[in-house]
Amino acid sequence: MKSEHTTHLHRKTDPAPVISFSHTAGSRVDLSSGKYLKLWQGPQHPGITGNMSLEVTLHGDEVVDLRTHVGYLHRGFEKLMERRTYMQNFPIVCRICVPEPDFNEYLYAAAVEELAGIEVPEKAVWLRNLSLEMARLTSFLQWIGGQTGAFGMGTIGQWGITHRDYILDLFEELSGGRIYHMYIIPGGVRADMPEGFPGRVREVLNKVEILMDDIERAMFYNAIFKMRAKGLGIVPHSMLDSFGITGPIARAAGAARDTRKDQPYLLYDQLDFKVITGSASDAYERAWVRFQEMHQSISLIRQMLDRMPSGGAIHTRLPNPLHWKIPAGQTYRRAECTRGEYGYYLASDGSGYPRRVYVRGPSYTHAVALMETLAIGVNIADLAGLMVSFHTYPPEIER
Amino acid sequence: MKYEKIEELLSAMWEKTGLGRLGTGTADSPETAVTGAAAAAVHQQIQSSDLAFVKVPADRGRHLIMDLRDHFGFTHLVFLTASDYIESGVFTLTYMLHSYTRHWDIGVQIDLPREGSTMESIHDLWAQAATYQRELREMFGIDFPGSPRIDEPFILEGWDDVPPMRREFDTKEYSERTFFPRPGRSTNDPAGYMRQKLYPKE
Amino acid sequence: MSEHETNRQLEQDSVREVMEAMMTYPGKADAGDTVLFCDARPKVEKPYRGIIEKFLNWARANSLWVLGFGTGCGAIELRPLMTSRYDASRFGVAGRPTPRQASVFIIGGYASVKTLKRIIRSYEQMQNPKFVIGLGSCTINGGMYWDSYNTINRLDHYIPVDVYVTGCMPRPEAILAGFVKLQELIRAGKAEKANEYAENFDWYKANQKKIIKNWDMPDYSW
Amino acid sequence: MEVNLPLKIAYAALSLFIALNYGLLLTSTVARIRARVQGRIGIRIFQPYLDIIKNNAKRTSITHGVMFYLGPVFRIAGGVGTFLFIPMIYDSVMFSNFSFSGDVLLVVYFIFFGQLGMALGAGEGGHPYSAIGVSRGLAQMTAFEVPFTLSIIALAVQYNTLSISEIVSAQQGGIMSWSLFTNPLATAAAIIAFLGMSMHNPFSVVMAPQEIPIGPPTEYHSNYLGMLQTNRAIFNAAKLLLYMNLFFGGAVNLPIMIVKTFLLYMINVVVGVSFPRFRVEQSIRFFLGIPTVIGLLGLLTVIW
Repeated sequence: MKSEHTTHLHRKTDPAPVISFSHTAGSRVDLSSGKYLKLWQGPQHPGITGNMSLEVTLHGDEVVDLRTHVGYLHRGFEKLMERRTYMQNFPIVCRICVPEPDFNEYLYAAAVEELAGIEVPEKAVWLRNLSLEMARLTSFLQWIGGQTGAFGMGTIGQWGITHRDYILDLFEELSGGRIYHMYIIPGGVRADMPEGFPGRVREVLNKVEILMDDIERAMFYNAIFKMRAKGLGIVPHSMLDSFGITGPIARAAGAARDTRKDQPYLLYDQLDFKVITGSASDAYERAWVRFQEMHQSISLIRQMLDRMPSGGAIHTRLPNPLHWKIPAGQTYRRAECTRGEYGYYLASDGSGYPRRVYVRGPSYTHAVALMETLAIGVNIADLAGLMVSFHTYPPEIER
Repeated sequence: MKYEKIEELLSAMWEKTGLGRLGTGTADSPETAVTGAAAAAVHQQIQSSDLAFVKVPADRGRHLIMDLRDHFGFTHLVFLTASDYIESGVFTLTYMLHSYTRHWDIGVQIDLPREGSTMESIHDLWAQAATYQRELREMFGIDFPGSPRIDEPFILEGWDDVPPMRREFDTKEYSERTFFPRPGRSTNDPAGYMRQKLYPKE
Repeated sequence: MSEHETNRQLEQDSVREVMEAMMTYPGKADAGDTVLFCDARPKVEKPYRGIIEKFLNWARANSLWVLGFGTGCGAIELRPLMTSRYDASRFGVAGRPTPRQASVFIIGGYASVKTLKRIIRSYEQMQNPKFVIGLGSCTINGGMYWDSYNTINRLDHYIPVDVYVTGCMPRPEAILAGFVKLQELIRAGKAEKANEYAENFDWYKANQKKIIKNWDMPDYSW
Repeated sequence: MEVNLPLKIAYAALSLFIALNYGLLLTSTVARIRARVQGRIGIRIFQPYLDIIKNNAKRTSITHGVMFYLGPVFRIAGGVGTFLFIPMIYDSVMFSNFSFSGDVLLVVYFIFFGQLGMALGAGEGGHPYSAIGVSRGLAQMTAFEVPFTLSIIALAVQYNTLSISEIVSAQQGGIMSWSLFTNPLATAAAIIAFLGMSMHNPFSVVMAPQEIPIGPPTEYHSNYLGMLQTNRAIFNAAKLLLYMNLFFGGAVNLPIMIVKTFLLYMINVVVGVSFPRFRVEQSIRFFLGIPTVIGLLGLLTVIW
């Protein structure tokens, strides 16, 4: 079918048409009727994740229309990376997603290495995988506080953030950075493990496991938490493909989609784990899937610590970064981050600067299209819980 | 249908779309010309065993994407983005499609003229496509007629300059003109600067 | 401070014209025009003298209510700040969800233009005396995003900043040190930036208007 | 014991002062206890004083109209009024405030008077979060009013009096004569209602920061907020005193009063740190369910 090029010329005055997916698009309620109340949840709002805003239209306590507004964190990364050399780009990519920067570092490095044909030494691959799993654990520990806090249980948030801090100490020991590690560099990693590092990692893992037993009792067996979270924001299986849903949301809906299994990168084909899926596909199920993945991530870290080669190079010799040119080409690398599929599309034109870097964050679709659709009919009190159950991070939406 | 390698799937795809038949080229030569109807505008590039890029004319793009989604199982729209090749005067749209059955990716690429560029909307195929198209409209100025809320600002607010992701837009110059750069910050071309730092003799 | 003065002199006239032009719009203007709300001129509130002001400053310094607005990536370190590792509540620091009740505004890192509009509005809704802590090198000179088209370079051209905490990102210890420094300033009676904002209102407004093209705020149903 | 009115007023002012400080210290103590549960040290013990001073020391404050002024005034009038008619110490000249026969009804009225005034003021504040918070608060209040009033009626029937002092004096012979043991059902219903009254989790949706930042007082700032904080301290103390008097045999001196009220308040804290919060309709359903039944049973056991 060919598009009518005549209709859209003076379309600016017409209202946006309704599409079949998102109920909100184009469906306007008239505030003048007095039956509705329009709220802005965010950007200055404790119940919002990060710095974004939901334009909520209420009828009583029920949401009848919701628009997601992003862009408060837009830094123009993709533009900035076009005017920085490949080596200059490496320290800024981790800023794209604040809570787990390592995935950005890994994906950027992997894409550059694929185009430049660089081989990564064995030890560096192990260290990369280790840091990715530790980042997953930190991100989940932060999320679990948000999930319970959205339902008014601040205690678990305090516990989770505190234990996340122990892992951040490990990161600091490993890479020198607390939040932004800048550890995974094209060609390898920046530093080897310090002396006695695996033992300290094991201690922290034991602490986290003890905490998680407490959380399991206090959160998942809590009657009121069940009352709030069960049946909230059910994602039907039919929506998965048409909304591009990935990660724990898709797995909680019963789809065994995990990039670590489907297209194994790094060492995931040698490690022993299985894809965790749920069935109920509501907020409680998503939380439960993520909780199981925390356990899984702990076991993965332990496996890696057991089988990690002791010695070996951690970095290959790169060409002189001053005039390091990447041969022309384009590629797309993806990884499974805590929220779903995280991907980097890198196009090189043979110069010393990347031609185009596109960052595909899972929150992009979860926070906008999915949120705008699933929030319809939800009680305003549950909006924060629904938002957190999608585990969205605004920085990766607008980059 | 069972495809051993992504090349077979691509050839079957070319057959189905009638855009031409795959030539004698094989996977090891990255660019394999496609003989047939629209040979000029059509070619494919096999990046790896599970990733390939195909380029088709703009008016056939939506056809191809629907074929891939409905007949070849590429049901997941990974992303939709554009890259600006100003020297050849085109925007290259990239629709990255993923197949959960085979775990292959195919990037459908479409060249659009840089001025007055318009593309058919796929917001009715995937819900999140409308968001991608809003972003492209805002960041590149590419129009997608019929896409919902396409003219609402998505990320920027009160932006009255050229769309920032176009290559003719100089972000450094804009930043120095608009915001107040703190004096004392000097920026250098990294290559030249580091060269005179590291190898002053040369 | 000299460029400060000169800039102010330069901007004075243009701002007057702009404001007079705005005064002709009745009430809330259409999209693209400026809303009068954001130009309500604050008054300079003279502090008391002597022991009274010292006592009040002591109380203010020991009860810092932070506005819960995570404007940038610095917000991620504010959560550890309030948890058991670095328990900022020992210093009288507490979060507050509404700008009316908050007294400290932490600008967490880079501020994009879209956020800056909200920052300014929240800042103007806070009550005098109010204090601003600029977090991270992004608020000082743009930091990593010094050449970005969407993030400001210097925060102190748009709202007055009491304390800068350097780093990307600043560690919680550094933020605590920033709080302690702010408390010292308040006790010494040097943290009168709210009055400075009122005095240099035209200069600040001119800088804000330079990048924020339209001021129309989202339409509430109240 | 006949005391002339000025002296009585002076005594009332003294007990009000004591109650204010006690409430403030109780607030910070409880905050510290909650912080320990979370692994923190928590706020300083005199932090509430500093907050009140700071809020009153704000130099600017904006208003939204007359009712916006009157909201906090009603609130604090409700708090003080509640307190002034509850005997703090049983059978003491100084600390039995203006307790008279029939003060139970007055106190029950005063407990909700403040909330209504607050509703008016917050409504005029104009912020949508205030409006939502007020509607939730009033709805939840009406809900927990039912079991609370049922248990009050049960006590009134049981001791056939409407004077708190007489109810206390009726409980004086030993611990087994407390209403807690003479009428456990009414006590249980009242304690559950107490959780809702003091708006801790799981009944804190009125001020839920995650959904509607701090609800009704969203627009209240500087000295209005100071007034509200003052009232909160007094009101807490007043509620605790009321419960202590009605169900736990009152107190014959200050230490006993402090111990009893503190333990009573700890019920809130223990429940509050370990539960998330109900949605408003969930909490209404909860209050109109089991607690109401318990209250009815308590009433019936008294009648028959």
